[in-house]
Amino acid sequence: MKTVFERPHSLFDLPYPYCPGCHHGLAQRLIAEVIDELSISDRTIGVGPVGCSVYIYEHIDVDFVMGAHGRSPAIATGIKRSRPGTIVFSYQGDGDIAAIGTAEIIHAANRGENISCFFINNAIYGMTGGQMAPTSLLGQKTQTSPRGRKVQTEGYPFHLCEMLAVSEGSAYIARVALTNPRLIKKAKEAIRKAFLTQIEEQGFSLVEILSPCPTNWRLPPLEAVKWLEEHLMATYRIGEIKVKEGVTNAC
Amino acid sequence: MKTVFERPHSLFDLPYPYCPGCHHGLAQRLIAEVIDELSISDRTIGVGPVGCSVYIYEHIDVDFVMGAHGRSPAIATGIKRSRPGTIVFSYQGDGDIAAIGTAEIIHAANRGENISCFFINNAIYGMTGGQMAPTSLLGQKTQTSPRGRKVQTEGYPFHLCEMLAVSEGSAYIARVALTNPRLIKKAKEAIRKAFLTQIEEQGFSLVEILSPCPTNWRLPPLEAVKWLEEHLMATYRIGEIKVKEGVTNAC
Amino acid sequence: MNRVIINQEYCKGCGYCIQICPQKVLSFSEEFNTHGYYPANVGRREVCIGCGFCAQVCPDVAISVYRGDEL
Amino acid sequence: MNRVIINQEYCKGCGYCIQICPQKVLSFSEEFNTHGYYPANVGRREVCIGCGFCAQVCPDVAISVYRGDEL
Amino acid sequence: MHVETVIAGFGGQGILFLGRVLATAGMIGGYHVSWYPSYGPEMRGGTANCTVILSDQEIGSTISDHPDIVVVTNQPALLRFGPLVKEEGLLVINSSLVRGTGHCPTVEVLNVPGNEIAGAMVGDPRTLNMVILGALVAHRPLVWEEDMRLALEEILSGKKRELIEINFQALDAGKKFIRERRDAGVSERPNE
Amino acid sequence: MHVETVIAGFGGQGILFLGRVLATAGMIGGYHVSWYPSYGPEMRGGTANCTVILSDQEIGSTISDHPDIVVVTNQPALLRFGPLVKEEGLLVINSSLVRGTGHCPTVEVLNVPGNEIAGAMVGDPRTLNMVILGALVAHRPLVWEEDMRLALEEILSGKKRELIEINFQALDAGKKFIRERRDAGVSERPNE
Amino acid sequence: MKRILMKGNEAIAEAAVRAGCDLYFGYPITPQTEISEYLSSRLPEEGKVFLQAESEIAAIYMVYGAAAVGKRVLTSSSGPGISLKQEGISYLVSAELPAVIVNMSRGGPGLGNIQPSQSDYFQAVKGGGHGDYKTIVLAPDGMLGQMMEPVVFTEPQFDPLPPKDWAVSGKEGRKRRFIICFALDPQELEKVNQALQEKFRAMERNEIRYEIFGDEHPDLLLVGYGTVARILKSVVREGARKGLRLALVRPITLYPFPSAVMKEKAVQAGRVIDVEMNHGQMLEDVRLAVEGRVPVHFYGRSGGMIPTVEDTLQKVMDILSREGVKHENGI
Amino acid sequence: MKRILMKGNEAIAEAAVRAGCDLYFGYPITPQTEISEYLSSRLPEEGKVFLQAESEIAAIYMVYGAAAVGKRVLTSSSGPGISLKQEGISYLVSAELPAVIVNMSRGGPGLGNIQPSQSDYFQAVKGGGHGDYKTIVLAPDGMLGQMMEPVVFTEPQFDPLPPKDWAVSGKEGRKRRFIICFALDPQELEKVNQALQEKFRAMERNEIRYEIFGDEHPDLLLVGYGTVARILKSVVREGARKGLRLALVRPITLYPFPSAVMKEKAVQAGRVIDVEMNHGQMLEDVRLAVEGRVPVHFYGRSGGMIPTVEDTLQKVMDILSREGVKHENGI
Ligand SMILES: Cc1ncc(C[n+]2csc(CCOP(=O)(O)OP(=O)(O)O)c2C)c(N)n1
Ligand SMILES: Cc1ncc(C[n+]2csc(CCOP(=O)(O)OP(=O)(O)O)c2C)c(N)n1
Ligand code: SF4
Ligand code: SF4
Ligand code: SF4
Ligand code: SF4
Ligand code: SF4
Ligand code: SF4
Ligand SMILES: [Mg+2]
Ligand SMILES: [Mg+2]
Repeated sequence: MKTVFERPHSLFDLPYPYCPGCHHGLAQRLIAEVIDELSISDRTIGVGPVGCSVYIYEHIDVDFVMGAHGRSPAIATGIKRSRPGTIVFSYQGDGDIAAIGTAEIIHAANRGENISCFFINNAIYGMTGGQMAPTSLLGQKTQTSPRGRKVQTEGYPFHLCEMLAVSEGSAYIARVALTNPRLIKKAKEAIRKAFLTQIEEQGFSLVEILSPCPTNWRLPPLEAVKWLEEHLMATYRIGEIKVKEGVTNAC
Repeated sequence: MKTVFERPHSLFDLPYPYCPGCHHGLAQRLIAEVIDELSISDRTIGVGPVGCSVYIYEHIDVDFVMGAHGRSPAIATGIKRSRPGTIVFSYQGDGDIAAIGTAEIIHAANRGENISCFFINNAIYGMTGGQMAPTSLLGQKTQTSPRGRKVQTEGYPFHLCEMLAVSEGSAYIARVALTNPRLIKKAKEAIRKAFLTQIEEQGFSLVEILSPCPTNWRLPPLEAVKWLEEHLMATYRIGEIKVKEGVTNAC
Repeated sequence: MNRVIINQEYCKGCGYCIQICPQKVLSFSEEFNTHGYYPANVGRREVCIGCGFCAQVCPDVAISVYRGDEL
Repeated sequence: MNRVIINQEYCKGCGYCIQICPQKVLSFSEEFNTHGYYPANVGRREVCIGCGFCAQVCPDVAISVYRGDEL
Repeated sequence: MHVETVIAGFGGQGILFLGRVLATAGMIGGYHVSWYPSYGPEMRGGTANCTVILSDQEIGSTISDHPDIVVVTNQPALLRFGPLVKEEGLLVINSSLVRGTGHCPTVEVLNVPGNEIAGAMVGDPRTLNMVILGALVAHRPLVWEEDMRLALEEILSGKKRELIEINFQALDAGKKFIRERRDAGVSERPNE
Repeated sequence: MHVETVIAGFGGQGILFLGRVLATAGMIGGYHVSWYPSYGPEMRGGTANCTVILSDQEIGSTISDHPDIVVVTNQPALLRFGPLVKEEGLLVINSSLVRGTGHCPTVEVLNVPGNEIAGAMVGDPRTLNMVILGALVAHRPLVWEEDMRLALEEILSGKKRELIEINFQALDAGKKFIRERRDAGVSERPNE
Repeated sequence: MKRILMKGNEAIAEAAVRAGCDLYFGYPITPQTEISEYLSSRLPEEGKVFLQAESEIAAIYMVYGAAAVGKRVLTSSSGPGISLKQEGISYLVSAELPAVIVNMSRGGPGLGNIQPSQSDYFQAVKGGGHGDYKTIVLAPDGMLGQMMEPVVFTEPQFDPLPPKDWAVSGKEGRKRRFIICFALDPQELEKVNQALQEKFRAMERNEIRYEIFGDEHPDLLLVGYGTVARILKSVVREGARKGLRLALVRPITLYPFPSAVMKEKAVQAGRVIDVEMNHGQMLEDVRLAVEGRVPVHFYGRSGGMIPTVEDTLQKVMDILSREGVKHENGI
Repeated sequence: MKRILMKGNEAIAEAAVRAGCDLYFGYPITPQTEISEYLSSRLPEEGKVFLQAESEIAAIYMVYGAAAVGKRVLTSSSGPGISLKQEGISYLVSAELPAVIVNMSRGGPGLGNIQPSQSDYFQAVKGGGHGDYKTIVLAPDGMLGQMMEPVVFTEPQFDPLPPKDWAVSGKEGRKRRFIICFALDPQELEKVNQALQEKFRAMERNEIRYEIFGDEHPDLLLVGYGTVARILKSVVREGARKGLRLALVRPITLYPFPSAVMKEKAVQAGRVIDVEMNHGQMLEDVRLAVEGRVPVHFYGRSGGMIPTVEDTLQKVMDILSREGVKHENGI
């Protein structure tokens, strides 16, 4: 009998603590699959954020360092500079990476820091219960934008990838979504490319993963996914945003 | 007898504390001139940084708030939200705005905060004695890049304007230099446009002013200006980088 | 026959697998699990084509899929 | 005649004005000021065309320029 | 009077709301009251619980090590909170979802098939919480029935007004269940 | 011995370097020494100054309220530091740039036309600082001449080696000035 | 007056609105996010400003800006977020700008957890930022934040305030003003600092607040603030029932600290137990107050654990019997 | 051994290199920038890592990362920059990661100035970040930073270190490891905190350092650290010349604080004067140590002003004469 799908080796056989329909678990599974396929679990160090993803260290079977809200790129820098032979990745939410951690991610990218960052953009602060994120959409109602996000007061949805792409230090930048098997396959390819960019020492890589937060969007999972496809993907175009010359095309 | 040039009204008749050949004084003079010409000195509030420019509050005759290193855009936001009728500007060095203050400037721009920022890029930390700045050039020797800035370890010269231009909240972004009367005139126009953008409530405006730091570049003033023209202007192209629709063309 | 196994204790009843399945193999269980969720159930296993879509989209990695005639 | 006035105590002798002057009106003073700088001097004031370039480029706002025949 | 009640169950079962109605009714009735949730990271799943204290004295601690009453609406809640009930305290069990009564020998047990009542009698499974509250207060009059109604009106003001009626019905259904059972002569006994 | 010296002048005059050579020479000579700069923001202009203490005891405070010796190389420095010299202390003045001696009645004054000597005798105006130091040490032997040379060699090692010779010359020029003046019978007196 | 059942966080937010809060800047963090959430809808209703900042640092400097123009401005946070604000707090004091900061404190250090705790006492009271400074630190009664209790809002009564002749606004019609936070000359800065010290001394004279509760002739003085004080009141009552003579001093201001009354009561009682939800921070101020005159005992829980009445009473009885104090029923 | 005239900042940097510093992360700030500058050329020479971070916060978290993989790592800053690191310091303690942080302290609060000061004592010793934590705080002798003095480097002698069986590195050949800084369950977090407290108690047992100087039977005990201690030594010597019997206790560790010896010496002398370059911070620890047994006087300067020998001696004589202590030459 042929195995079509099984839990990846590097993903512990544990239930996730996430809400029904949340894509955090799916994203983490893809990372674990790529780690398996590239056979790098022995030399990979993950850096965890604060946010719903804080639990990632319980699920992926690699060494982990859990730090402070927004500072993973700095922590990852400290690790990578200490042990250039390791594969270092961070896993961060939109509040983490695009609000409090803005300076750290931008300068890690600008230094061409040879790390990979996975950025779960659910357009909201999940863990703290649904406040507006820099990536929240115009009109989106959240706990701290009860009348919907307005340009006049809260400004525009934040395009981190496009900003990082400006920097010469960034080598690979992509935005993906996980709402169907085809996109999941593409997303996995992007995650793989991010790791390969690092393995081949091409510089900084980042994959933004659009993700639903059914709980704080106050939508049932299937409707959340629909909202993601209709609205989030309209504001945040998926695709490869930057592939610096030299970055491998092999997948 | 016709006055060809006199100290602007809003610039106190005081000697500057800057080094010979430093353009901080020149930039501040232009700001004062524009304040005079727009007749806004009565409702303007300046926000000072930490850096050689810390002395600006002693020189321009408007209300001033001096704050912490890098945080002027947040302070300016606090002021502007409190008193939307005032004209609020910050004046910041490259260390201030492009290193420690990265998150603050990026999010002020992204919110479309209706303020004007003047960014003196001298590719070095002036006040603290010549350490590498994010904007230092490749190969540039500084106190903390004694062998010259290297991509491998310190990454790339930082293009703040281009990054801010990505954000929908920024309305007017320009880069200027002050090395001859023609460029000085253009620079003044840019400063004027920045203020007008604010007066007309079009959103965030920023003017980057390339500036020599003869002392820490360890060059006599005239050579420093030459280096600026040959090297700094090659990495940082001057010109208007973003003029959002609606921003006035009147100068 | 192909085999789809759903870990009923991992499943949170999001319904993604049910929606994606081209063969309408899956449906919600009538019973909730110990966490209070109504998990997905492999109802019409005989029509499963072993495409693995259900497993791919499951955010809780609750599904395994095997293809083969041996069973 | 045009008039160029340099505040010798504000001037720091950077030389920008001297270099930019199309008429070579300006030169360094032989005497330093109380801050130890050798300030610029209006040497050949008679050839000044009152273009104001010197004042424009002076980072220390040490120069005023007036144009006119009255003087 | 000083009664400490812990209410525990699944996140989605309206546990915190149940506590809030009880506390508000107590406040309206003139008691000192407090409501204290267990708050964890916002992830769903797992149990939710809160502590409600009604007292005629100023309330000191608002948590309870040994509550007078424990209400559990699912199995994990019983396992975790059942053993804490005071000796001779009251354990209210949503018997629709909970099997057994845990190991609480000297405790009075009140079994209420909440989900069934909510589904069958009220017609909305989400009213489970009010069914249980109705039953609890019918069995042990902690607060006045009228005050519970006032509490619901206060809490569900504004846009949520329309939900008041169904919640009333659920409270009634819970009460009715207790009354009928009492009339039928079923008495609760310490768990044998 | 315990001598506290304050050296002050323009930023570009090599004031801190002068102090460093003096302190290093003192260290080589076996003294306890300290060198303490006034450090402000890095902007140029205004005065620079440093305090050098040479002592045969452990040094406590490294700043000096009433220095034994004050060296001033420009006018503002005289105004600020002149008045601080201890009674009967020594005031060394770069008379090329400084007019008058301030108001320091009971102080010995040593006038050294530093810029002229540096320009004319040494041929490099930047050696003003070593001229002054040479004169100071010739007048008041705080450290051994040989130790000053060793100090210069230690400080100007590496890429700056080539500068050693001209600094030697400047020290000598300062010394020569004092010797000649002494031979000419000019003696320093407290300022009248 | 109407009693409303309200979460502590919401009550704080509503109180701020009623006290005339003009602006709020903050960044989400549990367990205080309801303050932001409440104000995000409430302040705009009043024509006031709510803005979620990109970080706690940005928030505190937005506060700095708003305070500089003389507005009433609030921020709130918890644990890690308050640590990030330390630089800004030091700057606010240095520039003498008024602002209100709420720390709904949680378990630390590090990310810790989100349960109630009192382990930021040192940070708040001694000054976690750089430089010699103090801020008035209030410790409200009780289990704030997530808890609901009946709340009554009274109409706030304000004394007329002195004119804000220091605030910037654009210099229209007057000489220009500036707000600074430095003095490069040491003599200057020392003067600035001495003036600040004067202000702190004035706070110590005028702002001390505390509550005394329990027996007038206690055999043991209990000391605790906030949540702990609530529990200690139960201990005092429970103790009285057992015949124990206990009293409580509850500091309401942690800075300025009610040292004098603490010492007086402690000496009267002959012994003290300080109870905190940390490993002994206010303990230092209690010991400083008591100056070695009587023994000071300590009972602390941490990480979100809350001392129970039962356990605390046990500690109390242990101390009394160890020190040979007899109570009415005899031990 | 060769004596070299060196700035304090450079001496610290060179000492770090000799002690095996693997990485340095920092952000420029006066008066400590020479540490960065020196290491920016020195560390790469040794094949080690120097990196200027984009901010003090980034720097402290780079330190956190490097410490997590078991490297010897250093950062340095001053005043405002140290305040910004408070969150990170709390995290380092929580995750039990070792690191060295240098605060070349300057005048505060706010931007203050760049002159030497001791006004960050509370921040360093009590813990300016959130949560119950302590760090070993060393106060080296003297006027550090900008000053030059002869320096002698001895070859450092290391005891063999225990294996770093907690450091992450990639799990090659072993079970995976992780570094965490939180415990969401209160019971868990309390245990974590209790373990930390154990560690702090061990520090208090093993790490206290101090120096005693001066008269064996003093009439007045002087207390001061760092720069002030240098001055106080001159005061002791100068005083002896005038017939005054003075002694100095110089804490070398500010935490753990040498309370026992302080108390012993204070009681012996009958009175204490604490001298600081601030408005009275260590003063609290001195008073806690002395427990009210003898009077504790205070003399403080701030903002970069340094107490002079002359003025301090005057204070000393005032105290002695006010308290009626006669010295050999009679007053
Ligand atoms: C310094 C600091 N500020 C705030 C918080 C509170 N906090 C925890 S997670 C989080 C953000 C969560 O949002 P996001 O990063 O988008 O992750 P998500 O939960 O949505 O996956 C915040 C603000 C914190 N832990 N530390
Ligand atoms: C939080 C903090 N970190 C560091 C400093 C030290 N500091 C003062 S000015 C400055 C940077 C100066 O460089 P820049 O902003 O480029 O201004 P410039 O002097 O070159 O005009 C730094 C790092 C500080 N004052 N506060
Ligand atoms: S709160 Fe949102 S992001 Fe967090 S686990 Fe739930 S769905 Fe996912
Ligand atoms: S150090 Fe540089 S930036 Fe500062 S005043 Fe001098 S030249 Fe200007
Ligand atoms: S493998 Fe394909 S056909 Fe079979 S259940 Fe899953 S989705 Fe349906
Ligand atoms: S996708 Fe997974 S979690 Fe969702 S219903 Fe199917 S099996 Fe359950
Ligand atoms: S005005 Fe023109 S011509 Fe006259 S001195 Fe100035 S630059 Fe020369
Ligand atoms: S440009 Fe100004 S400062 Fe420079 S030399 Fe001319 S007058 Fe002097
Ligand atoms: Mg998010
Ligand atoms: Mg700069």
